[in-house]
Amino acid sequence: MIRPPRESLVRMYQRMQQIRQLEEKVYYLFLQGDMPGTLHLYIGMEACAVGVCENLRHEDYITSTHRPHGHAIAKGVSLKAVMAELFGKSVGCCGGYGGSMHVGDLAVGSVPAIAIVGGGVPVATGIGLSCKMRKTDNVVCCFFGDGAVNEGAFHEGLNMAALWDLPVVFVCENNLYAASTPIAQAVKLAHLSERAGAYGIPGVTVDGNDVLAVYEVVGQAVERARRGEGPTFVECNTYRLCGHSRSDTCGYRDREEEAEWKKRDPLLVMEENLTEAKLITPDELLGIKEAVAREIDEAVQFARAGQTPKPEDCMQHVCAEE
Amino acid sequence: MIRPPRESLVRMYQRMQQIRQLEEKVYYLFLQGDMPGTLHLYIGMEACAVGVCENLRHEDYITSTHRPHGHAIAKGVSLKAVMAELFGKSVGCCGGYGGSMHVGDLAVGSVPAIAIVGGGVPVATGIGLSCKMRKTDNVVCCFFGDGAVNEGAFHEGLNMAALWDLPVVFVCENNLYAASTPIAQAVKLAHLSERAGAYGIPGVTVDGNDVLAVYEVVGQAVERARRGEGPTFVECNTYRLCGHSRSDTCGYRDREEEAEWKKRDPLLVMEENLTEAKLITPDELLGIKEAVAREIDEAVQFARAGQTPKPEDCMQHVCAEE
Amino acid sequence: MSTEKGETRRMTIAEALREAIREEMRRDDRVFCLGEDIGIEGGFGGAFTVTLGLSEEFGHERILDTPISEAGIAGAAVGAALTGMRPIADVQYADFLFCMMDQLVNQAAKMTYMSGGKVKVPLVMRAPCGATTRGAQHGQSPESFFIHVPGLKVACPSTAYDAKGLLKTAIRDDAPVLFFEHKLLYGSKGMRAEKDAVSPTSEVPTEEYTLPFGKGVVRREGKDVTIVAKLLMVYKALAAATRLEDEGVSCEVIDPRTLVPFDTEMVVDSVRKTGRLIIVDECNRTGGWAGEVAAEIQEKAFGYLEAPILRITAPDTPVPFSPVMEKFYVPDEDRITDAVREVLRWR
Amino acid sequence: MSTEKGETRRMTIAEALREAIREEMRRDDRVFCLGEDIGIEGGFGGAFTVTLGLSEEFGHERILDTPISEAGIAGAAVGAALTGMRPIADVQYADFLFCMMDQLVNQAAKMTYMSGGKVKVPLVMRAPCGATTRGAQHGQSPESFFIHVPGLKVACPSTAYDAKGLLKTAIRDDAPVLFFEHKLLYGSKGMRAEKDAVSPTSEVPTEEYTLPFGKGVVRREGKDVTIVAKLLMVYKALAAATRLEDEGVSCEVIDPRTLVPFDTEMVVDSVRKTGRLIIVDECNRTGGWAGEVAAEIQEKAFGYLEAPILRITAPDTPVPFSPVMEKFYVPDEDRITDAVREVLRWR
Ligand SMILES: Cc1ncc(C[n+]2csc(CCOP(=O)(O)OP(=O)(O)O)c2C)c(N)n1
Ligand SMILES: Cc1ncc(C[n+]2csc(CCOP(=O)(O)OP(=O)(O)O)c2C)c(N)n1
Ligand SMILES: [Mg+2]
Ligand SMILES: [Mg+2]
Repeated sequence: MIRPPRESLVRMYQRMQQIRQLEEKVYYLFLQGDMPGTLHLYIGMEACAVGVCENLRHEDYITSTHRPHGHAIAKGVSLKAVMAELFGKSVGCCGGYGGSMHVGDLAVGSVPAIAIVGGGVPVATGIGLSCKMRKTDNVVCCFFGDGAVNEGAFHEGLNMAALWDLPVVFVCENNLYAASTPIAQAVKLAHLSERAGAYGIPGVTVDGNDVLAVYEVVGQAVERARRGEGPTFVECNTYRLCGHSRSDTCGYRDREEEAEWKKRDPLLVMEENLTEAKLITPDELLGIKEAVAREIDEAVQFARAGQTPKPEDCMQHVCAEE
Repeated sequence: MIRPPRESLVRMYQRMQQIRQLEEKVYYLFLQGDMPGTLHLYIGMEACAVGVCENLRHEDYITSTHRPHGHAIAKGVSLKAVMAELFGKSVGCCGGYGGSMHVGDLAVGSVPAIAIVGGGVPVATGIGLSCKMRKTDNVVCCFFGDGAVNEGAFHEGLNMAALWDLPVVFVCENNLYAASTPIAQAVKLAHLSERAGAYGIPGVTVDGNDVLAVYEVVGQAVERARRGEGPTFVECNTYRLCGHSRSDTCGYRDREEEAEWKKRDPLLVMEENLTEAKLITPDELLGIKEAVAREIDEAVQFARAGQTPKPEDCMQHVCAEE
Repeated sequence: MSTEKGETRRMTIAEALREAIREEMRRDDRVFCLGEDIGIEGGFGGAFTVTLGLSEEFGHERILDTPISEAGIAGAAVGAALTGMRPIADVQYADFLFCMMDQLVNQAAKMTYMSGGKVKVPLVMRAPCGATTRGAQHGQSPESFFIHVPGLKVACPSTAYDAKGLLKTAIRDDAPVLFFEHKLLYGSKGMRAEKDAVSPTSEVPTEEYTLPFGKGVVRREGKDVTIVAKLLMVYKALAAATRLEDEGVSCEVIDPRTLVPFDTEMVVDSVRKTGRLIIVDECNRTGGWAGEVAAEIQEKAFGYLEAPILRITAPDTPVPFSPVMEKFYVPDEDRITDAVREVLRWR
Repeated sequence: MSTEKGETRRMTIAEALREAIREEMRRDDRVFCLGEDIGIEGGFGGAFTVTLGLSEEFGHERILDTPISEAGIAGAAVGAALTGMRPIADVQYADFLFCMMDQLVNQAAKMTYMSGGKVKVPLVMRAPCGATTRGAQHGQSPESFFIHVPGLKVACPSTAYDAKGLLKTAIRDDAPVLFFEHKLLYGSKGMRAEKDAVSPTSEVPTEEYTLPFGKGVVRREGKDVTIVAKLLMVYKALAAATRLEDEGVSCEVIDPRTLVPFDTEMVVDSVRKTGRLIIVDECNRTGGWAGEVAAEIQEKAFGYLEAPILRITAPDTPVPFSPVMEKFYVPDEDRITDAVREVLRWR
């Protein structure tokens, strides 16, 4: 197994903490009635976004889903810009036009999220095409859930990316449910990565709660993509440690199943790995955690203080200004 | 190999002759300017439709494509009704409302053809669902081309049929080209039947120019479907011995390739098989051929004599009459 | 409650829809539901609770949970409808109708015609619409796209009474019906409740009834201005009319209930009386339903019009997220009141 | 030919479009084409020959043949456009736009807005429309769906000169543009020629030019009635106008050239003069573009209208196959002439 440099490990842990703490704060604010709209939180899935994005350069791209906060943060959108967007403020990463489901900022390679399940897949293929046509060695990582693999757009996007050997890594976050629907009621396969064969590309399944495992597997896929050898399908097995959206109480899930996965919380897993291997001391971890907590508070302050759009601002940005 | 009863063999040969001769006549009429619209002929692919439909009962269903004449005839739509439809007559199988690309008649289980590539696939899944929910043991055979396997609708339809073990046989007529596009520019697979694995269903590739081979393989799939064991993907390797549409001269195909396939004309193949096995004499074959020629002439007469719709008839049938 | 119409109960739209489905499924074996998250145990009963509890009575075969495959859902509904079933399909948000547009426009709407009238496609597609601070891909009102598809019928109930009666009619209709439900009108309670919802309840007879398509209803009689509005906008129009009453302006408010077929006659009759027409619609302005009504009425009631017909609609922008912007986006009482005053200036 | 505008040549629309693509691809590396059957050797150059021969100059990377995957094509165009390319995507028949509706409506049209103006989606989607005895799934005119999508622009050229100038503008625009081409206007020759085609050719300058969006053109001046028509209907309107001239009726014929943005001003100015308006459109009637124009003009030119605005459109039916029925379906000179006479009866 590859051992990433220490600074990389620290960054990954820090990013995972940022995502976790942002989501917990956001959930609290939402329940308090401070936050508009609906929410899909990324709690429990942090290792996927962070393990993937640690392999990416600033110029590389990601596409995201209805559950985008974690992806955007992992790719480098600031906590402030994400938080302000959730509050619908002009200083949000989408100026308050997008909201929770469209968080992203192309300036750091995070395409504003597409909340149509599967919708990001052909878009990622197009980005891969663009990276290739522009003769860059950039890649795009396309995030989607287990639910997305049954959308037509998924199929068309994967086939085209495979056909043209585009630099795309398709990252399926298999958290066992699509909203309330268990995976077995959606697909007749043991592993979603088996679908890769239908496009003539490699498919691999990895423990999505172990950030180092994700980092390694996706790293190989990214390298393959950069070399011009085409896409890879990576299935990350993971679990939502929260409801699907808003105040979902997960009545459709087994409490024992939840408890099992709670034990494998990706933050715990990483903390154990790092401390056991004596790469980081528990004190250092605590220090990171506390620093992140302060960042989150600052982000909330920033967001609250930020300018609210004027009502008539809604008439702007329908078409790009030339 | 299964040997179908003699009456079945005769019927298959007759059907193949009907399709071939109808298509040749239609092409001639079209070039003469007697026939409106555009055309996609089935010449060279007759063994697929006929081999498939010989396994079906009157109450079973087929769905079809932009190239539907052969499918409809094989399922039992009369030559007259097909021919009259191509002439846009009220006595056509779709009353002149449909035309070449929508030929079919639900009264014999031939769903009016859907000319959107891949469009028939989820519809077939729905028919399979209906057969199952109504507790019949009917099945549906869904025809589509090699081009259709890259449509999202194909993917969604196959997945749902697989998931619910529906009585559907997916019949892919792989004639190596989608319009001018060779299969290798559309899919990165040696055999399209490999796609079946992505849905957890069996996939098989068969010589689509050998009607008996098609008959046998599809027969097994139909039985499986009737037993409630779910769908099968059958890839029939075949070739268009004509242009894609209208006056296409196939500038994108290799003349040698065409010549090779011409030698494997499904009518020749069947004639050889039957005469070698001494199941039918050459004279009998000739007799069938000539009888079909007369039927075709009658169909043309019927179509020409048939009533043309009144212009304002176009206002009818927008919604089903209750 | 008991009226001359017989026994009634107060119900929300979500409850009324559920009851309509339940009654039709009991009455007719061929009726079934399919969609995402509609019948999972411990789940949501669809995105807005309409099918909650139905799988207990009808089982998972008839309350059929699907993968996330909109084209598959709509295509399967077409196939099932063609061959003797009567599917009620569910799309979680009307925005996802665009993922099944080929199935709806090229197939469901055209199969009857293409077959020369030999086949029928009795399916219902239920679609929740309307802006609710979910942003651009979960708040559209795409009704207007579907009035432009010959072969489809389009229903838009704004009360529980209408919702039940129209859904039953839709299920029995042999044509494909797009059935739009406004998210802020469901009146769902509990975990799926919506902020800012109007939640109208109405008295719904215990006795069975259906409502015909193509018959509007005058929600409020008036003589100075006619206001035509649908779904949530009916309530905004009524509120504006109440406000204007104090100014001595009498507004007639018409709710067409179905867009295809459309009760042109009722609107023409009203405009003949008032001479003024305003259409209020949450659809985007250009190419929307409001324009269709305006075009039709200026032709049919030309001599009677004393002022231009005005359209009060969402502007030509996607749905913005930020609540202040969304509030500006959705037509409100103020804009309606202003428009009424404007048409009254033409004397 | 040489005029005050400089050198010109006669060209068909297909040729003019091809030249526009060629010039823009030479000018700008970021421009490329993708679609089904557009660049295969020995193939068709797209369903209507527009891209014929281009792969020889630009290679198969920039004239990119795709599988039959409309959602994939449109989605890939969005992704490429977001990240610095300028794709020109091709859908063989406009009917298949419904297979990529989610990509066009929910993504292409909304990404700029959802990002608060931070991203742009400079893509062109070329779509051949119009009825040509191919039946219900290959003859639609779905332009009206797209005028109802905020964020999309819509162009509809009816001459070779306009086709070239507008396509070049579309390619340079930072917004997604739906570019509709009428099958009977291409003027393609040889094996892909169309029966009953109008095949207009026009003089096209050798010198480079572009045409602005949102500027209509008066195809014929007149004073009694204004006729607004697009695509093939421009020619039917002109033919009707010529016929009516003998009866002493003077028709002004306006071709808007782009539907979004739309040159409302030009139509209003004309109607102020004539007092009468007829819109001729091959789209289906209900919810179509003609209704949008009628609604807008009755509002903007209310005091000037001497007769109701009439819409001459395809009826609310799918496209029928049988040529006699199709002929009835597509608006023709007779119907336009009758409509003109009808609005003239209002004095
Ligand atoms: C095309 C489409 N259909 C349905 C939805 C509604 N929806 C939002 S999230 C979701 C479940 C997605 O499940 P999955 O892809 O597994 O992602 P997860 O939520 O588990 O991260 C559904 C059905 C949608 N947004 N888009
Ligand atoms: C959705 C859609 N896209 C494109 C077309 C245009 N088209 C008609 S036939 C065809 C090729 C189909 O190829 P294939 O599926 O292999 O069938 P074949 O013609 O070879 O029988 C195409 C691209 C269509 N009818 N529908
Ligand atoms: Mg999931
Ligand atoms: Mg083929």
